[in-house]
Amino acid sequence: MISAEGFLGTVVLMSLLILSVSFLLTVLRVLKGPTLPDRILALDMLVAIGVGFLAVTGIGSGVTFNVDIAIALGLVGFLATVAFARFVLSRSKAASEVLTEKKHD
Amino acid sequence: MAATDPGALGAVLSGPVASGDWLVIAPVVIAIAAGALLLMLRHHLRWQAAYASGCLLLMLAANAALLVRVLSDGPLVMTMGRWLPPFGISFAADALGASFAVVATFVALICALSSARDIDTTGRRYGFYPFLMLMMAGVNGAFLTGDIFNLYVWFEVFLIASFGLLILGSEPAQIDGATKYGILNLLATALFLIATAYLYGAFGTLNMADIAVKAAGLRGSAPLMTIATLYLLAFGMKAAAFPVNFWLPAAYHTPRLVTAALFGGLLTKIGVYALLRSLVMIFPVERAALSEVIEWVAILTMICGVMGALAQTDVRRMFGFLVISGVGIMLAGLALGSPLGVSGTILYAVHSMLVMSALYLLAGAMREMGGSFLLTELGGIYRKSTFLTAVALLIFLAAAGLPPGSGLWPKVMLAKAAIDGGGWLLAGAILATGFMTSIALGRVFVLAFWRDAQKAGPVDSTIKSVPRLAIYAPLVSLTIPIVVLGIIPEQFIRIAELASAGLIDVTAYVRAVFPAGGS
Amino acid sequence: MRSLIFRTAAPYLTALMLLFSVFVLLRGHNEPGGGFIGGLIAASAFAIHGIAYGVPTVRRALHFHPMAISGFGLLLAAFSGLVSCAFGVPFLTGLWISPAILGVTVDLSTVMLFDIGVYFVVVGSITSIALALEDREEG
Amino acid sequence: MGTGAHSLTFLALLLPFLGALAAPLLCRALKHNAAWPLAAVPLFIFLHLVGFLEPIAQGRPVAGGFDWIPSLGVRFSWYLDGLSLTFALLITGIGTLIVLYSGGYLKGHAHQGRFFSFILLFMGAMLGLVVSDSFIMLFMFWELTSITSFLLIGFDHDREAARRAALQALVLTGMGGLSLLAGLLVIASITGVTELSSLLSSGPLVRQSPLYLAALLLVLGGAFTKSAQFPFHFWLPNAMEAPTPVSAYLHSATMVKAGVYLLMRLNPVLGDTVAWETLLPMFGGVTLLVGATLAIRQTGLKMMLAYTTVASLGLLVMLTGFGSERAIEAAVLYLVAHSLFKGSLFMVAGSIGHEAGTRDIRRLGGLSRAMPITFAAGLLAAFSMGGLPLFFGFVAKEEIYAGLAVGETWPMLLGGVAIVGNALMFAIAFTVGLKPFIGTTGNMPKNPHEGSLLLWSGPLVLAVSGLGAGLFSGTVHAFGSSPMASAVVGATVEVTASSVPHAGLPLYLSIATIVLGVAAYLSQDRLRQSMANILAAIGWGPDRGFDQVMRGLLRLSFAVTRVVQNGRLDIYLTVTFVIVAIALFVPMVAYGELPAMPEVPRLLLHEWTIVVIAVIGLGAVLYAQDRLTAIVSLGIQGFAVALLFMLFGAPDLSFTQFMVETLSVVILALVMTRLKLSPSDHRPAREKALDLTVATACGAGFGLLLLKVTQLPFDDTLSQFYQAHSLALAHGRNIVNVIIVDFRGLDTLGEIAVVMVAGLAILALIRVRSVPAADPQAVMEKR
Amino acid sequence: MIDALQNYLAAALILVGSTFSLTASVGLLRLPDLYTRMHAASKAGTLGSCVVLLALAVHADDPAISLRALAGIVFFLLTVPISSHLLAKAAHRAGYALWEHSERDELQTALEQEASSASVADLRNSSQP
Amino acid sequence: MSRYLNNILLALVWAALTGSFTLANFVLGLLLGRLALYLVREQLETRQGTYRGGKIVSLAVLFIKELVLSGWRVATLVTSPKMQIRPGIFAYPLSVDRDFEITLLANLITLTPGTLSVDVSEDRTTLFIHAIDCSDVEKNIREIRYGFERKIEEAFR
Amino acid sequence: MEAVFSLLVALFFGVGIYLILSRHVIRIVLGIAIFGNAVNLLIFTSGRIMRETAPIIPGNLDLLPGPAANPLPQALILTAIVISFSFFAFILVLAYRAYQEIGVDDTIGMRISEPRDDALPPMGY
Ligand code: NA
Ligand code: NA
Repeated sequence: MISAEGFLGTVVLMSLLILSVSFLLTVLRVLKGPTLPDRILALDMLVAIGVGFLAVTGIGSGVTFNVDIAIALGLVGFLATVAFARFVLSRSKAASEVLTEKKHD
Repeated sequence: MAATDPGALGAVLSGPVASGDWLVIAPVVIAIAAGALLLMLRHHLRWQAAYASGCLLLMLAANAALLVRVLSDGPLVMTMGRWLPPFGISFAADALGASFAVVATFVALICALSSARDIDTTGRRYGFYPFLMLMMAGVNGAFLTGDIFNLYVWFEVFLIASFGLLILGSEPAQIDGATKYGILNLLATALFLIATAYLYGAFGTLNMADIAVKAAGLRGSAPLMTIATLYLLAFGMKAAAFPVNFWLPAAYHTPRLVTAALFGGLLTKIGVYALLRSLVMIFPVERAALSEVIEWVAILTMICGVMGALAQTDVRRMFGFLVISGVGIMLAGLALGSPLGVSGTILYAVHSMLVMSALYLLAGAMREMGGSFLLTELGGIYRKSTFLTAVALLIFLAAAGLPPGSGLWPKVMLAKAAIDGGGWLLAGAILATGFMTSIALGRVFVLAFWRDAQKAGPVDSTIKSVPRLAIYAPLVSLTIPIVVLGIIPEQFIRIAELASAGLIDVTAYVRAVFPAGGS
Repeated sequence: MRSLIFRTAAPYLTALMLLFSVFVLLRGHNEPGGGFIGGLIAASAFAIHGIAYGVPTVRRALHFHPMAISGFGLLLAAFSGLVSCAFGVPFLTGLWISPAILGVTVDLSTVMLFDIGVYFVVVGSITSIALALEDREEG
Repeated sequence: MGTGAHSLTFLALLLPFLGALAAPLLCRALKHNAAWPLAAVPLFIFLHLVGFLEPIAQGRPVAGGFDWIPSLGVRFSWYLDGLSLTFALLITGIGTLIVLYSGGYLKGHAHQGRFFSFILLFMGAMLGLVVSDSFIMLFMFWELTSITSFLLIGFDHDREAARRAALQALVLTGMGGLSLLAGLLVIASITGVTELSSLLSSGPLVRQSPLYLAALLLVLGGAFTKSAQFPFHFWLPNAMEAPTPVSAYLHSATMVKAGVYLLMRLNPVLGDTVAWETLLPMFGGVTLLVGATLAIRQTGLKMMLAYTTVASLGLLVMLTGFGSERAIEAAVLYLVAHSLFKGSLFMVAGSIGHEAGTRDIRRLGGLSRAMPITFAAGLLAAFSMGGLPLFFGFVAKEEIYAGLAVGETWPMLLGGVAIVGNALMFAIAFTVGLKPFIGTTGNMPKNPHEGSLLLWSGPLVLAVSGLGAGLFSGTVHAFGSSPMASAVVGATVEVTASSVPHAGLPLYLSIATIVLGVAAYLSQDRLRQSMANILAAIGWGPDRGFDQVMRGLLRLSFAVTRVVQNGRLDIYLTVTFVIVAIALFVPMVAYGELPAMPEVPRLLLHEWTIVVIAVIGLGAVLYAQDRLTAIVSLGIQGFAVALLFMLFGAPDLSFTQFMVETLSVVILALVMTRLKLSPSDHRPAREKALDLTVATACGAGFGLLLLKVTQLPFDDTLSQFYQAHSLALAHGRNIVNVIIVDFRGLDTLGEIAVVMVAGLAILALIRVRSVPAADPQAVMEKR
Repeated sequence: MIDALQNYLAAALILVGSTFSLTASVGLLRLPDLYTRMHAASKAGTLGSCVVLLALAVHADDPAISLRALAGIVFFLLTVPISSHLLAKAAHRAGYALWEHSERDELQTALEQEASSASVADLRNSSQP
Repeated sequence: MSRYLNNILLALVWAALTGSFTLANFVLGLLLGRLALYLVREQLETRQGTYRGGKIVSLAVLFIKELVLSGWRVATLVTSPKMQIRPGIFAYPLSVDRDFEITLLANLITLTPGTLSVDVSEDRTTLFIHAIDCSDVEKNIREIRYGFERKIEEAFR
Repeated sequence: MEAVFSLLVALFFGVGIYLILSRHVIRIVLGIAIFGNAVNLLIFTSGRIMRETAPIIPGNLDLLPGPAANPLPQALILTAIVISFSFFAFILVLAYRAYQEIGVDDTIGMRISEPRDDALPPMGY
């Protein structure tokens, strides 16, 4: 039987892999869009996965300060999404542009 | 290297510093504090000019005292945070840095004084004086620091401040010029940082004295040639050397004239300073290997600069190109690398700081008297003001390297150094550049001063009428040292020679930074 | 941005983020963080507040112009370096005192003062940029 | 030499400059009568110099000076031997008369004071030039004469012709000055000597140097432009745009002689070589002929004189380069004679123009009654210029022919040239000095009468001096000609020529000259016409060539500048990065600084994933079809970099990178709201390929260099130090932060200064508006 | 013993959390429109991160760290719904339509009513003076 | 919400962040919280409300339960081979009327299974909710009405 | 590991430079951002790479327990990041203002300070 630490280590590596896959899938959504809010949502999701990633690496390395980075990341991720939402909203005033945007996508 | 035992503090921390040593950091601290305070008092428009001028005067005094001290006692070093070099950041003033700092601060002081008439309320409210002070913090820091990464930081400080000064006014031409200036200069400092990253990767240290000492040991294994070439490119860009001089003519004619004067006087010279510091002091062997390249760069810079000047209708743009041709002349000394050549470059830089600022201030005066910046429209200034004409003539003579102006001596030194070193082409280019400069400026004199006024009726209504003293006082204050340097240059040349000797033989510099015997 | 939900939550979020920013600032010497990151978080807080309630609200709340705050920060940082002048040590030397406040020994230092200066500079500048950009948006 | 005289000489050299400063003030107070006190300046110097005649005649040159720029080995030093003393006496003596004459000539002129200033400045420069011992001083004063003559020629700056002439003079003599400087530097480089007095005793060092020819050509470049040798002669006649006193002074007695002075001065050093004895006579001879024939073509008195000056300068150069003692003696004598008669004739011509309102020979006549004293002066000067016996001009001409008539082909040819030239000059001499005064009264705009004492004293004194010097040639030889010739030759020479004719080949040649000259005088109208026809047929001259060259230079500069500074940021950037690529690869390859092949790196799978995500982010930014996708993709790569920092032990970096990347994207989004940018990249494929190549090269270069650097052993002393002392001495556990705020706190201070200024600059950028409510569309339309 | 328990619990939570994240990203890819994707992102995603943070809280020896991790969870739960709401609202306002097979859009209906009454009001206002 | 309560809450958050519940640190937290609240003073709701601790805990428990369920359901939904969904936006008539309560409700709804608050009407009477399963609107409304909304009313009235 | 990072640095530089070269103001701005990241990675790599161990002394120790990542490049990068962020923001706003004032988003159209139709200088005297 492997030790608890060893088990945890394996799990950490495994979950890092899982999170990496999530990363890749989310990046795919960023690239695919098709609309701007989709991309923003995916970026937001990327941040969320990033928080998880930070937490997992924190557990893996025994380095505890990752929590704060995770919190900060959550907060700025929030800011980014809010700003983008703001952007989407203000763009709606120029409705024509939305259409051209969609046409390009 | 210092012991790593935390108990042996003597080996880790420097001893107490004499209050006189603070001179080396004083200019920068004064400038930063003054800039910060001016920013906080941004809306108290009335006292800004006086306050900024007072602080610049204080900085000038500190720099002058520093220079005196450096000249008598050799390089002055303070390592911040009481750490021993190379662990802390050293400020190390030698004759080169201190003398450049003095002249640059003097130029800035004059510009601050003349800004009283050139900078409007909006300009003040949106930070002309904080920009000015922070730019001087950057400039002084660049001249005085002994740490290459710290040099980068000061480069960025004066660069961002120069951005601020450049866009103050937001005219389309300014914005356009600033875009080109901004992106290209950003690249130049990025290249500087990149080269420094490689340097750090190879040397593991950032203290310039330390690097200079270690370079000898690494020659052969580390890619020092490539790193030195990168520095040449980065600083060459900052100095506006051909063919990476684009940013200068794109921008220098767009801001307020005080700003242009400041830029024309200082910015490229910092590039030249950094070239001297990096290539002559740190990479002498690599500089010698690159000397032929530098020689061609110098020649092309001179020629393209002065041809650009000849091609212009707008005097401000012409002066911008003259700044470039001056840079070419300064690069000549770098290409030669001989003591005479390097001291010629140093003296030329001092001359250029004074004269190029004076030229831009003169352009402002010309516009006020002649109603335009364009050679096609200017005229009748001689008739309006004999005094301004006389001052202009002196400045033009200095810029063309003719007696009794300041340009003569460095040009003679450089031409002599070139001929002594067999650089015929270089000598020819230096002289030809002087000649073509005299044509360009002779044309300005003929067309703008001698020729009759070209425009009938009232001139451009946007031109404020200002008391003549406000025009003359800054110009005269710049012209006096220009003529003094032209007539009794001995002290200046001696300082330039000391500075060049200190660069070429780094022993004194290194000993000042590492008094205990070094790393 | 006109959303009841956002506007109701924004002040609390802002206050929380400000608190967090100070926390990040103060712990920077021993763990990741410091004045710069703290300042960025605080500026983000003001940005969120600005997006929710508009720029004038934030300007009123701050009382001083953000750039004045930034200038104050720089002055503070420079001053923290100058303290060493009085002790005959070079510029920017870290000087420490440990007074007891409320029965707890608190380490105070010029280094911390310096970091606080950094914090203010960043808060001021970034907030100023964000507000100026937002201002344009409204107009 | 006592210190008293020493400092007095220095004062004498300084005095004209002080006088120049005082002139405007004096003029304001005394009007034109300021000429009297101002004339005292050159007079004083003249008298002071006269005191040196005796010792110098005895072969004891006067030298003095003091250290000026010791670090460059430059002394402010003067050296007076026969050559320089004679020049100095001419400069100050004629200068005195010119100052007086100017008082009369420019009486009532609004800027007379300024004029006096310029004249005195010029005098000071000229005096300095001829007495300078050190090379640099010589060059400095040389350039000062160019500058002051620029001011004098352009004195009537309202006229375009005057401005053009001034600029022309500046350009040509300025170019010559630089050539001279180069020549002097080369000589200094050869000999290690920077003073003329030492150079003169340096022996054949320069002649034997491989650099001799370079030095010679450079010096000649200076001398020929200054002394208006063909093909640089044209600036001199154009300089007649200046007021007559200037012409009289600059172009006959002083400025143009500077070149001759230089040649004479350096004859002992550079002379006695084939090059010297070919180039000088050749250029001099051509100049003599060109000057003389062009003089005949002129109708204006001043222009005639100007061209004869060109001719005379040619003659002097020819003689100086001839290579015999006799020819040098002739040159010396002719130089003195020329200064006297030409100065006088110029002033006569000026007086005529001043009184009659015209200087056109076709309109002048019968002035003898109205202007008897001027007539006398003109006639006397013409006699001297014509080379009639008893006059000093005769002495000179005799010596010329004596010098040239040595019976070989080359001298014979030059002798012929001299005869033709002299004959034509003879004709001009009387055309100016005689013709306007005799015959029927011409059709003149003004009613002429004799001018004031100020106007006629100068020409008369000079003309009489020409006669006096001829009559007392022995004394002149003893104190002037012989010491001067000795100085030029570099050995003691005794000049013996006399103004009394005695039989011999020279006399016959003189007579032939006079006969030819009389013939030319009588048929001058026809000659003038035919010359005019010939010149019209040629249609081009160096004078027009000057304009063409200037315009060509401007056009060329314009064209070059359009290419190298074409105003397009994309080209600037491309060039910059091409150079970056070159700067990376050339030294790396040339100096063998390429890295070794790296071993296959061992990364963990999730690390690879992050790397891949970074790469995907980069690719996404590149291929993004619209800018918003690009911005979001930018976020991806920034995010990946932050995670990389996290994974490789840099939590602070990761922290900051997260924050900064997010804020960057936020700011981008905020700004984007207002930008309506075209999303697609419509560069032509060729350009894309170029950009791709450049970008790839730069990227590869940076990467290879980085690999090379990281393959070196690393000196981690600094990091060890920080790790060891962070907690113990700086009381911080986060070493990165301790470095930021303590070990390298100054960097951070600068960094936050950048942040602050950036904030302020952005504020200014957004808030300050040039035009209210700038609408891009409106701006577009405005353009 | 406690340590081992902590480790196992943490390991389980980590696995659960990362699996949630994975499903969220799968959902993000598979769901048909923005609004449905938001369900995946704002729930499974948040949950994933929170659970992993919880794992950190469980694993940490220092209670301070655990507390901070919990604070992080709270922060997360506070911010995520708001940003989701804002994005959904903005997207809807900006005219990004629902998936074509959606059942209904009562917000759209309400907005259209509002718009028509507003235009009536506009007419009234303009006719008044 | 009371300003003092806010301040104390912030001080508690501070203590949690710093991981130190000493008096000095708590006082510092109070001071910093005061400062932070001062900066947002104008936007804080001033209306006084009551708080029932027990009900708040009950609300929290309900929320955590719903959250986990929500995650699970979405997880199974998106991983099922055939996604059978019938999404849509429906209008939810609010019975709570205070901003704080509306916000809390909306956020809780967003975090729970299959629902997402899109907008609140201008007159604050209607909440527009996007549901992933919109086949039975009445059921959805009922679940919220008797779930979160009632708990909120109980906790804060 | 340095090899991978060198490759990554090369890629970052290449993409950044390609974008900077591509005439469109916004692409240039994006390029500058990527270029900045490239420089940061360059500094990071030049200080040599070390996996996972941060240079932070744990609370219960007086010295680092073992080898840790090189802290100095990290500090340098922090300074550089802050600076490049400031410049990025400035350039971005500058581009925005350029678009407002000049009305073009393409460097070819940015010809106010150096106009396309510059005239020859006056030829007379
Ligand atoms: Na400059
Ligand atoms: Na930090």
